[in-house]
Amino acid sequence: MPASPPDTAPLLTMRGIVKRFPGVRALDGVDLEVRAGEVHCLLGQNGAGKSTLIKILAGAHQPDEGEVLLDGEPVRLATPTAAMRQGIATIYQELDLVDGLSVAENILLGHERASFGFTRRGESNRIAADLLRRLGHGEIPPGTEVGRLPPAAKQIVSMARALSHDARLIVMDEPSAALAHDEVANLFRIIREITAQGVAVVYISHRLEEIREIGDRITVLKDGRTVAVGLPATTPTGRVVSLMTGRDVEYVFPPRPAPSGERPEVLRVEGLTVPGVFSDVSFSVRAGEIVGLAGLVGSGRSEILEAVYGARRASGRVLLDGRAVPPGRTAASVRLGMGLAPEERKAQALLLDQSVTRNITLAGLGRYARAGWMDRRREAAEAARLVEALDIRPPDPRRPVKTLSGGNQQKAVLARWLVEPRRLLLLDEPTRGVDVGARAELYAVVRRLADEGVAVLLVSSEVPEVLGLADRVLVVREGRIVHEAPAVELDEHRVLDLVMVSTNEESHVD
Amino acid sequence: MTEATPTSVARRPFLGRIGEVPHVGLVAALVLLAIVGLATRPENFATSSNLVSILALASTIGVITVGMTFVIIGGGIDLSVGAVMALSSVWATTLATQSYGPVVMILCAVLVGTGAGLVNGFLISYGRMVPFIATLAMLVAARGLAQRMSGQRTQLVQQANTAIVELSTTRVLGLPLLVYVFALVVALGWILLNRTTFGRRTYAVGGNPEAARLAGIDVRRHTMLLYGLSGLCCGIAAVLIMARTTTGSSTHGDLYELDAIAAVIIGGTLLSGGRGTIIGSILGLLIFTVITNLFILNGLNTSDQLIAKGLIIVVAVLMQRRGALTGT
Amino acid sequence: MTEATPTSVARRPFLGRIGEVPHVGLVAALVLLAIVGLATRPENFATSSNLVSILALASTIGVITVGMTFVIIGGGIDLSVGAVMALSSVWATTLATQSYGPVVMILCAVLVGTGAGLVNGFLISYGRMVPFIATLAMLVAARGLAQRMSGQRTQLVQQANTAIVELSTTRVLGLPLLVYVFALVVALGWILLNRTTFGRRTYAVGGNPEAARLAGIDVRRHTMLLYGLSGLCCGIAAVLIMARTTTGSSTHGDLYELDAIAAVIIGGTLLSGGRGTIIGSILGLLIFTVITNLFILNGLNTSDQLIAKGLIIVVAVLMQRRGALTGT
Amino acid sequence: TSNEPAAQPGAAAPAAATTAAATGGNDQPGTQVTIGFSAPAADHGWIAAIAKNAEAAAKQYSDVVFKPVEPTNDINQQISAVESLIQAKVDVLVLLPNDGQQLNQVARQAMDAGIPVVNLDRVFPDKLSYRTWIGGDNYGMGVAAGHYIGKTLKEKGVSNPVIVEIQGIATLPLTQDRSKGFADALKGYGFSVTAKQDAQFTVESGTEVAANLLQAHKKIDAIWNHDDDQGIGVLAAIKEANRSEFIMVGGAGSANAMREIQSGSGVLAATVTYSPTMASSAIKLARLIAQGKGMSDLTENQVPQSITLASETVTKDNVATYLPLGFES
Ligand SMILES: Nc1ncnc2c1ncn2[C@@H]1O[C@H](COP(=O)(O)OP(=O)(O)OP(=O)(O)O)[C@@H](O)[C@H]1O
Ligand SMILES: Nc1ncnc2c1ncn2[C@@H]1O[C@H](COP(=O)(O)OP(=O)(O)OP(=O)(O)O)[C@@H](O)[C@H]1O
Ligand SMILES: [Mg+2]
Ligand SMILES: [Mg+2]
Repeated sequence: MPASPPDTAPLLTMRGIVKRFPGVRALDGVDLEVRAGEVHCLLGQNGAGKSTLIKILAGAHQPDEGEVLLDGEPVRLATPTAAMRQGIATIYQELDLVDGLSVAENILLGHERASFGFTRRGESNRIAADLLRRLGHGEIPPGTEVGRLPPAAKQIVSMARALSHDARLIVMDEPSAALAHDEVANLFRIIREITAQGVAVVYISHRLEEIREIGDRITVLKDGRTVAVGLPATTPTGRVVSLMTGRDVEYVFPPRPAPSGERPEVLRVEGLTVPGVFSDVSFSVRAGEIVGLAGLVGSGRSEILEAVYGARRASGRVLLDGRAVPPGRTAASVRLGMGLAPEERKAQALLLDQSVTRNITLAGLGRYARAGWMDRRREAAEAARLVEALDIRPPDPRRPVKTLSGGNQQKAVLARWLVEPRRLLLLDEPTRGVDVGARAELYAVVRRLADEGVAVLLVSSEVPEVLGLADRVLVVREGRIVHEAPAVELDEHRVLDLVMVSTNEESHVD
Repeated sequence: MTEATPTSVARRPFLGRIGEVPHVGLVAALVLLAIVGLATRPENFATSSNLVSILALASTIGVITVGMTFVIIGGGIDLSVGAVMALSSVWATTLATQSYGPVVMILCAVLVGTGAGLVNGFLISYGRMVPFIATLAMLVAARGLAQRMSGQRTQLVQQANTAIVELSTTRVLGLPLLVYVFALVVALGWILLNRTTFGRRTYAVGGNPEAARLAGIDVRRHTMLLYGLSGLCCGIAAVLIMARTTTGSSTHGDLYELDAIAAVIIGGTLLSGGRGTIIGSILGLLIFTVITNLFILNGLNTSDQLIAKGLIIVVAVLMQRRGALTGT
Repeated sequence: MTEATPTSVARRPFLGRIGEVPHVGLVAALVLLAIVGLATRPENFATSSNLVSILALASTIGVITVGMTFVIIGGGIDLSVGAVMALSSVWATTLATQSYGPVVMILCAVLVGTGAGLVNGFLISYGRMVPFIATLAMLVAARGLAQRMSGQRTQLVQQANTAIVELSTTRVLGLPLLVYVFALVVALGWILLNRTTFGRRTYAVGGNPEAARLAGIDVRRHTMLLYGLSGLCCGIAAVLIMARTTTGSSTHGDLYELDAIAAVIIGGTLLSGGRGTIIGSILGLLIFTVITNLFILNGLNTSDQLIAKGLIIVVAVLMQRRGALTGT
Repeated sequence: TSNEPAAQPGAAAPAAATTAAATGGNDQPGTQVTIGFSAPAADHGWIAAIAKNAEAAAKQYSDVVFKPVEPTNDINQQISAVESLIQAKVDVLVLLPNDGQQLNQVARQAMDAGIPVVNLDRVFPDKLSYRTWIGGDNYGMGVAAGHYIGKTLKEKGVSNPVIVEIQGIATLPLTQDRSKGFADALKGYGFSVTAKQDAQFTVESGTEVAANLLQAHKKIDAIWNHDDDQGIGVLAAIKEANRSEFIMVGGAGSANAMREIQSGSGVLAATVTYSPTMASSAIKLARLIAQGKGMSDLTENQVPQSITLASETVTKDNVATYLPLGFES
């Protein structure tokens, strides 16, 4: 839909923004122009500087050079409060909620409803409930502690917080990364609602189809510079991708090899059950096969992976190469040749303060040691090789992993499990927050591993990804496997139907 | 989950855990201790005078525990509480201060405590010192200063100022006044923590300082105020210890920091900040006090007391079934 | 850009690290203290016997500090170190133990220390107790047990077993043997932390236990071993204190926990775990020991010592320009 | 000065030795009395001996119920402990306060409630707070040590001697009294204390302070160490530093110190007594007070208001007589 007429003065202009971090120039002269009432998409590879740019806009970082204009007036956004006063609200990429506070308190944090310092709790809860209802999630009780909510609900709370500011510009840094398909649709409904009221939205996502659906205009960043300002959202994907990556990458999946006879079964799962989460899950994965688990957020897929991996106690049997995997002991699983790339990389996978090298080699320390004694040269060489192989940027294995952008951190997590021919790789949302170029590389890596005989079990909330990468798909609903089929026999609509129980035909399956 | 709407699916995971009554373990531990008390010393334990005695004993450190709870929820720690209390008590009982009468003495104690707390806060917020070290330095320095001011002597509250001592000796409805002071501090602390923006922001500052900063909270100023609050509590505690012992002394409050921190943590507050309650801390403290009382009543010798205390702490905590405390 | 100059990108970050020489602040603080020592007591401070004396004083708690560094990097804390050392020293000097000769005494001290540490570790890993509380309980119980075993007496090392005392009196190249023991423990600790998989896992377990678990590390077992290691260090320290004081006593090691933790934190180890170095801890400890030495050389009285110590800690830490220590 | 230690034959448990102290029918069973007892935590040899002696003395009498409460170093807790004894309506209290001034109020409460208080060692400032005080002579202890050192150095003909003093806990009034007595006595010889540091009454603190002091003073003529418990540590540090150019005097009179003096192999030449037997005496006095009896050796009908033990100097010459009374630290 067309936004405000092109001749109106832009709501926001950022010009020549430069931001340096120790050793990195995160932004090297970025321009951005946003009009009232439009959805302006910010695109760029991992580490291009998108999050840094919007943090400057939010007053969380100070630019080293450049200026910010609002309604044509230069403004100084010295603190987050200053930015909020200017009507800029932000949903950050990393969840920025306080676990110990209630939903309502989180939503109103920093601008509480209070008289003489005493919070007006009734009013706060009412406001929060209204906002949540507007977001289609009236069922989240405003009084619950946020720490008890699953990630998707937290994302909703973050959004409610941004809406609570009566902003004229709302910045969303990868809001859809933690959301499932139906939730994204809901998000778009809200975005349309607020832009209709003249509020501008800056939208960041690595999912190009989303951009096409919701965006009005596009700005592309590459290596801290603007390479295209205000393109129409209808710009062909190929062109956008080549702007972002500097080369032509297709959003394509590597070809599936022709089935080569009977391959041995690597993983067999029988009657796996965790009461209240999933039950009676049975399936198998063969060497060289990629099996995808499709399902909604909360359907229990992560838990299935964790149980298979032995990180979570479950009843039932897990056999790897015919040998039983002891439950609740990850060390044994790793020794047997399993690897898990968990879904929340910061909380579950990374040692943020430590170097990329140490993060990569964490799971296989024994491989670089003799009688417990580390061979650091071999370790460094191996890490350097993997950094190069996965094109982790910047390509310095000694850098603390926390200074990498989200997508590059994800690659470091994957690299951890590529150190040696593995038997089974469990990937939970492996491309969350990963840019298009890197995705294609990751897909290629996964397929290459499969070709080398590794069995892969993949969880992804992006149905096209499951369909494109996996050989076989298991559909999970409410903790049960309700359907199984080769990927080529399914399409997106069919999978969505299956996961959402929209047909009576499927409800008798479980 | 039978309706076909997408939101119904999304609803399930949002329901939290049920049946998590707060502090149930602590109360159970207290009840158990009471049963032990009744069983071993039926004629002494449940007498009103013994219960009053427990409360009076808990008052001083109880007030400090309230301040400590704020500091720890706010992501810090305050090792200086005992020393700051000692310094406040000494300063308030110098001949010079005593010549102005009891009101000035109380004011002096409270101001000295708050001042020392703000210095802690300043070093931590603006000097970016680790709280452990900054308050350890304050511990050491405040004890030294207290010794110096008092010439290493115990300073008596003079006859003219016995109004202060009456906090301990005067009883209203059977309870000494200092128990009311304690109750008041707990009540005010509870209100501050649960019903004001200051309190709620304390959770944010301790639980996720970066999020608090991004929400526009002045994290540094808030941190500084938290230590000031802890210092204020030490000042009030100094008044209570002056009332109870009729003296100001550089030796007051030795190792109170350990007891207060232990009470707060047993009470379910996370040492890493962002979580905790005043009630839990007070229950934790009462457990310690009742243990001591039981030992006194039963006349255990020191070694056995210590061994028993260690075991009781372990049992109490294991009873608490730390659900909320640990991850994984 | 990527294809063009990948190496130039890689090189830049190295520049960022320059000027971040580790421990430069600590070394500067030590140098400053040395200058003060030379200025105030030129004839005493820089003598070899004084330096030996400083090292000998630092030895006991230094050994404990090595263990504490492991525990804190691993995300825990150990309040029981002083008490466990006391218990080990008492157990090793009972008449029964002494009758078996010095070797058995040393074995006994080391085993008791390690055992107590493993109990801590078990309560924390498998009992899921908060480390602060579990080791506090151990502190209390171990002191009680030590008092009970010794009958609250100071137990002398008998004539027959003076081999132990010789650790302190025999000198090799001018240094008493216990300094070599200290150096050996530091060296082994350094190697263990920096050159072995055990050390690597310690950083991982402290930095992000969930990530460590999912990477196939047995976090519980590792945590348990860390406390066992700390206990082992306490056992070794018990041998040293027996050598130095010629006694085993339940009063040994009073408040060592505070000193050891403070040394570790001043040395740059994060209390939250996942970061830190042995060298930093030892430098931190030496700062404390040199401060005490300077005070006594200059005949300062206790009060002034305390005040000065508080100030010096603040200055030392501010000098350290905690770059590495604080986030944000 | 009624308890003449030299008169008592003794075994390892000194309390047993005191049976002979007050004879003349006073030891015959009388009315049943409950004696409440409160003292600081027994984390120190001398205090431990106090607690043990008190208990042992009480056990001797079939008419005494001994009711000790949790020893503690926290004033606040000791106040609570004494309050609990008042509530329990004991007949008489024996109190060794952590600090006389701080416990004064609660002792006064006891007296007001009709419970006589026997004040042991650390004195209450208010005479209305106790019925009888019995304790050591801290000032006299310093004087004895000062005289011994002064005399010895004078005999050696030392001028401008380096005299080092290692105190106990500096904030205790008793420490200040000891130091004052020491300084006053030395003044008589024209000497003064060169350096003074306080330790914590523990072996380890003794070692640490002494090791540093030995570095600060390359030549020392005499050391007075206030407490024989920490003295073990002081001696260890001296041995480690391989120093022997001075004489050392101890304090309190532990068995260890006396054996050391007897052997004559080290620097420890003497110790000045501060005997924990006072606890046994205090229990006996408390019993007599509660039973309304006097001390049969004296003419008075009632127990005296205050009794100060003499501090005696134990040297190689008389150590054999004192050794049985030395407490095992
Ligand atoms: N606090 C920091 N310290 C040092 N470097 C940083 C910091 N924050 C970001 N960077 C660096 O700045 C560059 C831009 O990072 P930014 O997070 O803005 O990327 P992004 O475009 O948001 O990537 P992604 O799509 O992966 O989220 C990266 O090279 C990153 O490593
Ligand atoms: N914090 C939580 N507290 C309570 N239950 C939770 C929590 N998180 C998840 N669950 C429960 O665990 C089950 C699976 O949740 P989860 O969202 O991890 O599934 P998933 O299919 O792996 O989704 P995703 O695609 O996001 O990984 C659900 O039944 C949910 O109710
Ligand atoms: Mg980003
Ligand atoms: Mg999941």
